[in-house]
Amino acid sequence: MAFLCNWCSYAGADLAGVSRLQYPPNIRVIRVPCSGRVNPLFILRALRQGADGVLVSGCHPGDCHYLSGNYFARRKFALLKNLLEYVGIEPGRVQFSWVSASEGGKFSQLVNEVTQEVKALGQNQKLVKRK
Amino acid sequence: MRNPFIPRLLRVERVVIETADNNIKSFHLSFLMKEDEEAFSYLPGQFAELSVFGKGEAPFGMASSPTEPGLRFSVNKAGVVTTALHRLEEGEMVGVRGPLGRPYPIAELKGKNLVVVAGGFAFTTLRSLVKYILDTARDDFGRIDILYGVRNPGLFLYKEELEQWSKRDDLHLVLTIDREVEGWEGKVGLVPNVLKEIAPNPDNTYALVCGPPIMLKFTLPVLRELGFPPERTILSLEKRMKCGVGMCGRCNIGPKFVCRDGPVFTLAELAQLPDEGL
Amino acid sequence: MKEQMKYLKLSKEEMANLLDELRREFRVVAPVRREGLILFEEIGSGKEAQLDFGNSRKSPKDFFFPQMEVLFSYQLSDNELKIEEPQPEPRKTVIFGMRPCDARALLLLDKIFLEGEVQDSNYRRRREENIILALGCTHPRRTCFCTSVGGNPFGTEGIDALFIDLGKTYVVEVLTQKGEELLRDRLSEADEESLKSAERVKREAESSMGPQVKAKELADLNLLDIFEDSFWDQVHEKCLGCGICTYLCPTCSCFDVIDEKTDSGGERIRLWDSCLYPLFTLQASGVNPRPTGRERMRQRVLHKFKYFADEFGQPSCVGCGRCVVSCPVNLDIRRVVNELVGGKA
Amino acid sequence: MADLIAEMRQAARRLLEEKKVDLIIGFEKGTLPLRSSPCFIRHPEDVDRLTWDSSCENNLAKYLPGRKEKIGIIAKGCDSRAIVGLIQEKQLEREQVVILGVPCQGMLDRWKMEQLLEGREVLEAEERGEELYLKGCDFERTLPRAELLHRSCQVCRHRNPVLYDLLLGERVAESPVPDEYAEIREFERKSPEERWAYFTKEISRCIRCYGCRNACPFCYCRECFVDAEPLWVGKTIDLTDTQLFHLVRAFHLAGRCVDCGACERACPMGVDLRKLNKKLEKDVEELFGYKAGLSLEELPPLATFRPEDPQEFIR
Repeated sequence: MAFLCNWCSYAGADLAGVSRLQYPPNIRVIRVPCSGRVNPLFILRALRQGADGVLVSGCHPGDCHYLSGNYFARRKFALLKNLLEYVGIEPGRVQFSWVSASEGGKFSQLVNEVTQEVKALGQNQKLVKRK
Repeated sequence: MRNPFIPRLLRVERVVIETADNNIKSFHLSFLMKEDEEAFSYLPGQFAELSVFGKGEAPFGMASSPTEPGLRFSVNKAGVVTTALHRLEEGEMVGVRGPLGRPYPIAELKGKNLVVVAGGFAFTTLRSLVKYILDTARDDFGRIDILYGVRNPGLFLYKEELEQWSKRDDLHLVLTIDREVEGWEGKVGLVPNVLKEIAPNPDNTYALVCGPPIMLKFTLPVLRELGFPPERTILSLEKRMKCGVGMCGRCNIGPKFVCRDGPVFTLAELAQLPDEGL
Repeated sequence: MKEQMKYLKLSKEEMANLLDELRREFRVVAPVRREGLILFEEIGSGKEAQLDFGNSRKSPKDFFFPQMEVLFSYQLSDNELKIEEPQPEPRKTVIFGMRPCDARALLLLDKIFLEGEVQDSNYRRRREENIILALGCTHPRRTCFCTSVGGNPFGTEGIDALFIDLGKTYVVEVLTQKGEELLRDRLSEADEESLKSAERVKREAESSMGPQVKAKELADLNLLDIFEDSFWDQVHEKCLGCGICTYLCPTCSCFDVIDEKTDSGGERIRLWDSCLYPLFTLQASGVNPRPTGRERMRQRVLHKFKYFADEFGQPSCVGCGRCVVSCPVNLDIRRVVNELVGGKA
Repeated sequence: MADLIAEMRQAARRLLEEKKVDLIIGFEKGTLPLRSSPCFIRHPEDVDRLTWDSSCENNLAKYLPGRKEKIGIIAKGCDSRAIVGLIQEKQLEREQVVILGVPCQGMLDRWKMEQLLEGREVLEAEERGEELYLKGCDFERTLPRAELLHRSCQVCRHRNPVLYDLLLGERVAESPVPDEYAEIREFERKSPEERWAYFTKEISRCIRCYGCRNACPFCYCRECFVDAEPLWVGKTIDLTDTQLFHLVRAFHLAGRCVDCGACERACPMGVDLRKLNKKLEKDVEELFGYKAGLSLEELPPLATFRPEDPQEFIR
């Protein structure tokens, strides 16, 4: 599950597509207006619903369309990532990145890597609602 | 023993948008199983818990008359379940538990005149009652007055039927809207004021009232002034409900559960209870 | 009646063996110590059962009215909806060590779930199938007030057999046929002397009960009068509005019903709910007949001690004292009842 | 202690008599040994209900948001920090409260005592200086008070109120424990599996009574995320739902929690909630150099940022 900022990473993913760069098809993209919009609840909900990995990607520091959304997000994500690892969630399950609209290459490489890492971790067993 | 929490299945046969603001839809439902239809034997004033699977249940009074096939519910879009109901399309499945609660005391009403007072979308079970009387034994009852008020003409439920009823000489239908609108030929004014104006005779008469709390607050004193005793003033109440069978503990007014002991109460019964809002 | 009653005997050392023997045939639930808490759980060995404890933190009502219960599940395919009820626990359950107050609480829950026009079939099945071996209270705690609400430390209502702790042995009062069938071949007859000791233990326990709670007096007050009393304006102020008292209570029975969706269907789930939560009575229209802690607290107290008492002749409280022990702000229901009654005297 | 209580009552009486406040929020004697109970006093003649001892465990700041009256409040260190936080978060005007600060020697942990006594009931208790005398129907014990303090109190660095209008009693020494995060560091050193197992075991006891939430001075939301639509976290007591509830609850307190321990003391099931709260407190301090409830001027850490905030974890 990937939450991509509309102004950068989502455009980066688009560019990757237009440039015919290959990346694994098993990510589900949710476009968000800013990485600052990503409530930690979204990430936890994704895990609960059985996502094996979650990627949040926004604009590089200084490039936020809303000036500072990603800076605020960065603080939240730092704490959330630590907290999840602290209770025993594998570090690779929830990942964060900065990808600009021009970084189609970085995006495809990122998704390749993240997918591989999540695959290596296997199916997520923690925080998943078993039904 | 049947598990009381298992709903019976019905199919949505027809969805009718009732009001101009699209906020109230009527759902015409038919039972999937014949035995369920037979088991669901109800009278006007009773209600049922309507399920949208995956979203939950909510209580609604039956708007249909037992003399009509299937069930009809008119639903105002307000919460999670009602919003989900509004998204339903014809052919989809819903669940129903019921019939629940006490109906209007029809046997007691026989031989009496009736004054039906309704406001907003609370007309549903009163419509069921009137329709039931018309279909079964109109002659058993005396004069029937209906006063029905809404904010503007677009908000009346069952417009076609009201049109027909207005032509009948065995019903005295008065429709009123809150504020003057061009082309409106009925009354203009709030329900309590119009009630005062038409001043129905209380002798040998029952008043049946259903409407939003604010309407009740101003209508009940008018009925009292007109001479309707509390024993002959009947209300149908609304509270948050879940189980519908007096177990889950939330819809009580003092010791009485609206789902189990109501929703139909006389004003005299309510006077014995503490005030927890109407 | 007394003549027909059967008294058996068991040495304390034999208890674990008895429970192990019962485990061969039944699911056996008993008080166990978990992280320092006494809780009722299924035991994997007779030794796990705690024999010396005040009372469990949570009431054992869970085994009859679980905090979370799937009412039914459904599968949706091609617009065909199939409803399935969950399979009941295949084995009968023996609950050992329930206190008489908690057993009596089940009779009060019966009034809600079984004795109305509509009966809860799942609850009924559990009531019929479970066997209750209760443990009398030799040392009632200072938070206990069962005798104020119609109970007794050695009350026998709702119990199949009552164990009376005499120090090294138990005298077992067999109270129902279910109890007799379960125990008659497993225990020996009690002797005259143990019976005398048992009587003494009972008397001592009863006389050690703390001050009375004026439950009866509250039930006798005029409803409309106490409902509007200014007492409610301030008594709730310290209440945090959490659900601890209602969730630990053996007689609270309010619940919520929710739906949970899965990929191909979903479940309808019953969950405990609390009258102290603001959303409990909030209507979709936004109207809430109990908008503040004042109305919610009043509902809790009057439901237990007035509405229920008026309808069934006894309060919906068995005096277990759990709410007294665990209220985070020490809002003591005994004091609330007594002050309400006192203000009207 | 008696002097302190007398001083407290006198101060409260004066505030009420001079109409400087409409209401005093403090503690009164509870109905059980080692229990006191929050109380609300409106008349000078009632001030003698006020009391103070090592069982005044609730965080009274809980009662402040949403009130209209002018309030005098008895505040120990953690209450005062919560008041600072509430003012900072605009839930309270500084002028609305008269803070009667009380230096605190730490509050007793009922849970610990219960463990120690293996559930035996305390019938009588008395604080004798640094010792605590406990008596039950079949035991009598004198225990060192320091060991029976709540974990939060044992490491507390703000036993003396940080904001007050009047300080009652004498200032006290702060906790001598060198590292308030020692317990967290120790937990961090465990393997992920051990940590997950512990988190699971603790949360599995949760009964979702919301005692933790409702005891917390910072849980003042009109609508909590567990009640609000859309429901991101399920309402059930299925382990996943309770785990998510506790993760988000703790997260919402990041940079706000003052480690008063109110949540944990309220919990009837003894869930180790502080393991989550204190971890976030530690991370906020280490990553953003912020400590909650100390300054009225500073912005809460998640309401601000620095361009140079750590971001090694971002790819």
